[in-house]
Amino acid sequence: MPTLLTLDGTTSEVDIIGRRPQLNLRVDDLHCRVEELPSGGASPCDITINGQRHRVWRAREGDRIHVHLDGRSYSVGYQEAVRAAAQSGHASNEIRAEMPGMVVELRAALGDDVAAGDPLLVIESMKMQITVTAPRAGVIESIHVEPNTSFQKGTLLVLLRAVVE
Amino acid sequence: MPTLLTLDGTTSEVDIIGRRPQLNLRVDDLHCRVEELPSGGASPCDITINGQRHRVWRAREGDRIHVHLDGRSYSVGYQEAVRAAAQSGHASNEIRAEMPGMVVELRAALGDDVAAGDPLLVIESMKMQITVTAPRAGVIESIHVEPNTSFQKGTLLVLLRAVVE
Amino acid sequence: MLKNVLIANRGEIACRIIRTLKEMGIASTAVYHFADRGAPHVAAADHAIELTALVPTAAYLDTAQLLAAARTAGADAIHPGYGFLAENAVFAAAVEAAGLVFIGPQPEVIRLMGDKILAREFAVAQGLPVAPSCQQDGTLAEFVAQASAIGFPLLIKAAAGGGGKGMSIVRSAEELPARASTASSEALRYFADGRVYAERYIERPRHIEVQIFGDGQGHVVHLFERECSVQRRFQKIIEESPAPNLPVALRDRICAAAVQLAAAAGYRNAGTVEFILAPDGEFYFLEMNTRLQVEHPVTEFVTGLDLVELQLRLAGGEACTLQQRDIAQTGHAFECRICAEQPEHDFRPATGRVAILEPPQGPGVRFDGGLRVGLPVTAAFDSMLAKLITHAPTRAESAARMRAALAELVLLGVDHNVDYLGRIFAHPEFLAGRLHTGFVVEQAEQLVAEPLTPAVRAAVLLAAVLGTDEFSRLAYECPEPHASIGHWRN
Amino acid sequence: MLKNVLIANRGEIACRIIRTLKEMGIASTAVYHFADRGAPHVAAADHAIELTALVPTAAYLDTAQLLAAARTAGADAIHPGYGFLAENAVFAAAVEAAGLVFIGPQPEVIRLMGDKILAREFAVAQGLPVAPSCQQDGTLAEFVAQASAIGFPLLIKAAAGGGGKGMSIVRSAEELPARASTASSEALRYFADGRVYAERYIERPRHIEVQIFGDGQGHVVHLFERECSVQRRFQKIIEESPAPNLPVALRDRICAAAVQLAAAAGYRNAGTVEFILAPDGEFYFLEMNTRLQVEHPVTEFVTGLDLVELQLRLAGGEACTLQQRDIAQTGHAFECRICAEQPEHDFRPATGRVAILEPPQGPGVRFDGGLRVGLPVTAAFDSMLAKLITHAPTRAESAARMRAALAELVLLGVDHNVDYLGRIFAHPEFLAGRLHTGFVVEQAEQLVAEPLTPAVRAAVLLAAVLGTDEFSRLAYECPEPHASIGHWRN
Repeated sequence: MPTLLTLDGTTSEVDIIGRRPQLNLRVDDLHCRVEELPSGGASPCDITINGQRHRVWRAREGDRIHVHLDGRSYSVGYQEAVRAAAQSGHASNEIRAEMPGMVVELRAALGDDVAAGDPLLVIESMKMQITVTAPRAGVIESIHVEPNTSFQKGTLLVLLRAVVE
Repeated sequence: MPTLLTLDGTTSEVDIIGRRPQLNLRVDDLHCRVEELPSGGASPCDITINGQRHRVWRAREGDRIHVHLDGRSYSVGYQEAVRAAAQSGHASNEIRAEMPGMVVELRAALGDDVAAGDPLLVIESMKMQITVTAPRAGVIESIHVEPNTSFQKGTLLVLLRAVVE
Repeated sequence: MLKNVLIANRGEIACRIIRTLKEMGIASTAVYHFADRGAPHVAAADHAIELTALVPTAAYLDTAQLLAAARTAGADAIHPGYGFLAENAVFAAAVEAAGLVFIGPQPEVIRLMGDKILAREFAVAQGLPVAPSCQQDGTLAEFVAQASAIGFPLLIKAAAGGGGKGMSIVRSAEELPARASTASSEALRYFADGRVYAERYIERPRHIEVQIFGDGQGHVVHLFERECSVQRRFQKIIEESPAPNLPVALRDRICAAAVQLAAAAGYRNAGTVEFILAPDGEFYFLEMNTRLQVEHPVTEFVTGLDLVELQLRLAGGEACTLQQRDIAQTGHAFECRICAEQPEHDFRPATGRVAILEPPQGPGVRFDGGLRVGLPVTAAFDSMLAKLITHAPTRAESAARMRAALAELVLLGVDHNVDYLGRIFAHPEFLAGRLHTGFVVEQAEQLVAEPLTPAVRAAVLLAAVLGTDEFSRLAYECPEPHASIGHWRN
Repeated sequence: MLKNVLIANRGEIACRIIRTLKEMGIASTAVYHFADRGAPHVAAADHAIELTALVPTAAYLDTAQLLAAARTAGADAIHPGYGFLAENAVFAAAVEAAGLVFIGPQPEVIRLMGDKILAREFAVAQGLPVAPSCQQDGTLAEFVAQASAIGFPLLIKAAAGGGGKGMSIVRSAEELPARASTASSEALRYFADGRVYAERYIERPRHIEVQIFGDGQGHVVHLFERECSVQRRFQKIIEESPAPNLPVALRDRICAAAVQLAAAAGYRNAGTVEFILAPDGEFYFLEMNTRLQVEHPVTEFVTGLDLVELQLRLAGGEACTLQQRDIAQTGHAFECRICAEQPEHDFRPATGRVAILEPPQGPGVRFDGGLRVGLPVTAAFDSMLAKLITHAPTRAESAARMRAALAELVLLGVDHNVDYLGRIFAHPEFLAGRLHTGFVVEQAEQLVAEPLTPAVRAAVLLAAVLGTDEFSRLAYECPEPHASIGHWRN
């Protein structure tokens, strides 16, 4: 069974094709011959893929793997994260707070038709104002916060109802 | 039973006197009230002893604990090391190589009477010449290396015989 | 000479100040909220005193507790850093009333420069150019009428504010009433002062500021200019000195204006006079920041001076012997602000925990951070994590050095803008020094990351998945003879 | 412009060179022995090629393998760093014969300066002052007679040597024959050339050297002097620029002599002319090092130039546009060599494994290392691990900065000289700039660590033991209610 990973919003499959004489993996349609130079266990390490050497640091934090490769940083979602995302895809009626903050202003009202990207409310977090937008089209089913009140990470802010097509 | 630690060639005892309301320890004759500020597990951490705060990094390597405290570095020998040292105290007739190298010159001959600190041989290691000296008074019982030959760490270089008093 | 300085701040600037205190042999006292108990500034200081507050930032704003901590530690001076109480005249006065040295300007100078309207009037009185403007002194409706008379586009902002809060650009008379009303309510919320202020908006303006230092007796020198035009959400992210493509004669006029203003105010300690430079070469006084600036390291690199040392010497009672002729501007310095944010999502702040940190090193590279592995990055504080500063003989070499240093910096565990900054340093307009404060917005499309090639995407995914125990077990602990795969795992 | 440079070296200097290559957009190729496979220079380079040899150092000395690696990587130039093959004329010639650029001087100039006797004759011909001396050109007995005629004290050394190998001071005629014999046999062993050489030994001499840069066409500039008098076992451990208490007129004469010598040799690329300065102000040519010097960062700090960049530009075919009038010496820089050794045991080399590494940061601080956590420090290579460099407006401020930076540097896992260096930077004679090459030996007693107070000793022991699982279990996992001790362990 391939392992699922997400990067930049897209999910890829990684599968093991063979282990000898070299590790052979498949990333979606790309065949990869992999050599990993021992690094004494810790980051950084050297990974050679199809003859191309890469210098890699990595740190796992729950279902995210932070990777620094060849001078750039990436954040990769791992299996469990993919499953969670798949589930929350069904439940994306719920717009929840990604971090603690305060409500500055509501930009949508009960019953409003909204398109994906439409502003729903403005929050303030870490001294910055952020506009929370609709993840997809729908109708505002309920609003669970008021201006000038604070909320915790994960708080339900707005509930959408899918538009019947 | 107190724990034994060596630093700068001297051994000290550390013992637990009490654990509440604060950790109380004894280092030789010195009574120490200890508070350790949580640091998320890793170095550095803050340790307050009798009201004096110290910033500490530490790394253990076998029976040595490397400590960086208030801007200086120390190397502390731990329990097992102390025991080993006590044993080798009996066996200090054997002068062994502390690191790999090459013999440059012998400075003592079979049967020589030597005092503590007398040169026994000159070795070269890491591009530097080092004079190996007698750890205590004795008579050269045997010499196990020759000039211009190399040796590994731990090789027996010279065997001393205790002077009969 | 001061004996013990309490730093009423946290993060990178607290660490920065402690460094110079150590060099000068002055004891340092840190303060911290419980949420910061594992932070580097606490460990770096000689003494550390916990302040209690429900909200972490409130601890660093609590004058009574700060003064009590200074007494407990036996501090003889307080350095406010930047932000928090650094430009609070009431705090500065309270510090002095408690018999301590406030490391900054006189309270009345802070008060003067802290009020945009008073400061502007003061600048006009000193002959400094200011942009046409008007301030609200009656009803909002009267303000709207006056502002319309200046002409459009207009910049509207809070009279008492700073840092881009409540600021907006109005391009026509129609939208003015609504925007003025919004600005006023934001001003009231942020600064407890609803008065607003409008001025002619300069298109494609550059932000040029001058670092000055005064002895409080009227002797003021400048340490040359900084260009801070690269901003996102009205906050600087890249600063440099010298300003590129700025004629020397114009540079000298701007610096002279800054010195003129500061000398007239009898300015004491380090300060910054900010100007807007229009494409036609006209410049206008914007405001004066009465404190050490985030971007002070670029000035330190090009002048070779330690600004915190200058601050501490003056505060310790030494005469300021620094003469203008002794100060030279050598080479070119850049600063990047490393922030916990997602540039691809409108610079939304990010949170996390520092998992790996490898600061860049080498000639002409400086990294000012307040980070350590394991440190949580929360929404409780500002999103700026560290600053990366480079210096080299020419702007092109300094930019190349910054690009290499950004690539060398490894910071994992929280999303940040390091790659984004790297893209700015590869942008031809940036490299040509054609800057204005709208640069980031104007060039937004050019600054988006190129889509990953399939090979790079595969490399990233494989690097990630091979770092997990689960997958590496699948990959390496296979039923084949152990010897044949042993070398994979060392 | 070069496209790909192979670095025939390892450790900090390989990392240093790679950094500038990255800034200039030139590809880098590292070489390594298996023992170095996890070393930072391997990871930092764009390409890395393993060289095979039984003894690790031999890999970096293997001309055939290095040239083959350059071919494999498609390198168009080789940078030798310092040490290894950097001053090997045969290697330089082989590189050029292979159609590659050797980043250094012409092979014949390396050969000339590599022979102490020829170099001295060349210097005399250019009018440079040299110390009275004689060289062995007949039997050892004839040499002893000639050397005695110079008068004592005498310095005896290998004609072909460098780095203090086979060097000794002879104070009387009686001890001369035996010491000459020892020196000759050491010379034979180290340099395969038993000829020895004697010169008048200058009491309390200072080691002053001049950084020069030439274009190979006779155009030579100097980048001012460095003082390298603080040495242990004839090896520099602290370098600085400018040299303290050196009159400007004398400094200018020394720099002019260096330029004169290098120009006469048609010197190409970076080089260093070393002088002995006697207490009476007379100076004597010592030798010329035809390569980048370990201590080049102090010159980079005071001049603001990147020496590796200058080397690479010239090697890439750019004209050297650097003029003497463009080069200024600003502020004061120090360098400390961080070595794996035990200063309290006659600087005996130490081995171990890097367990914790926290380089110092902040304004005016540079750390050039080739270290990472987990890296073994073995007897296979030189004991120098890294270099710490500071810069500030004055010598006193730069010394204070170095003292603070040495205290901030955390390096655990191998014994080193960081604390010892810190004691030198607290020594009144050192701070007064009264230096000579015997400083470390003369002040040995003052440079021993103070005995620990019982409180500090206890703190170190407790810090150590509380860091062990065994003891912390004893201390914290006691039968008392968990809640009462919970806060100890977070």
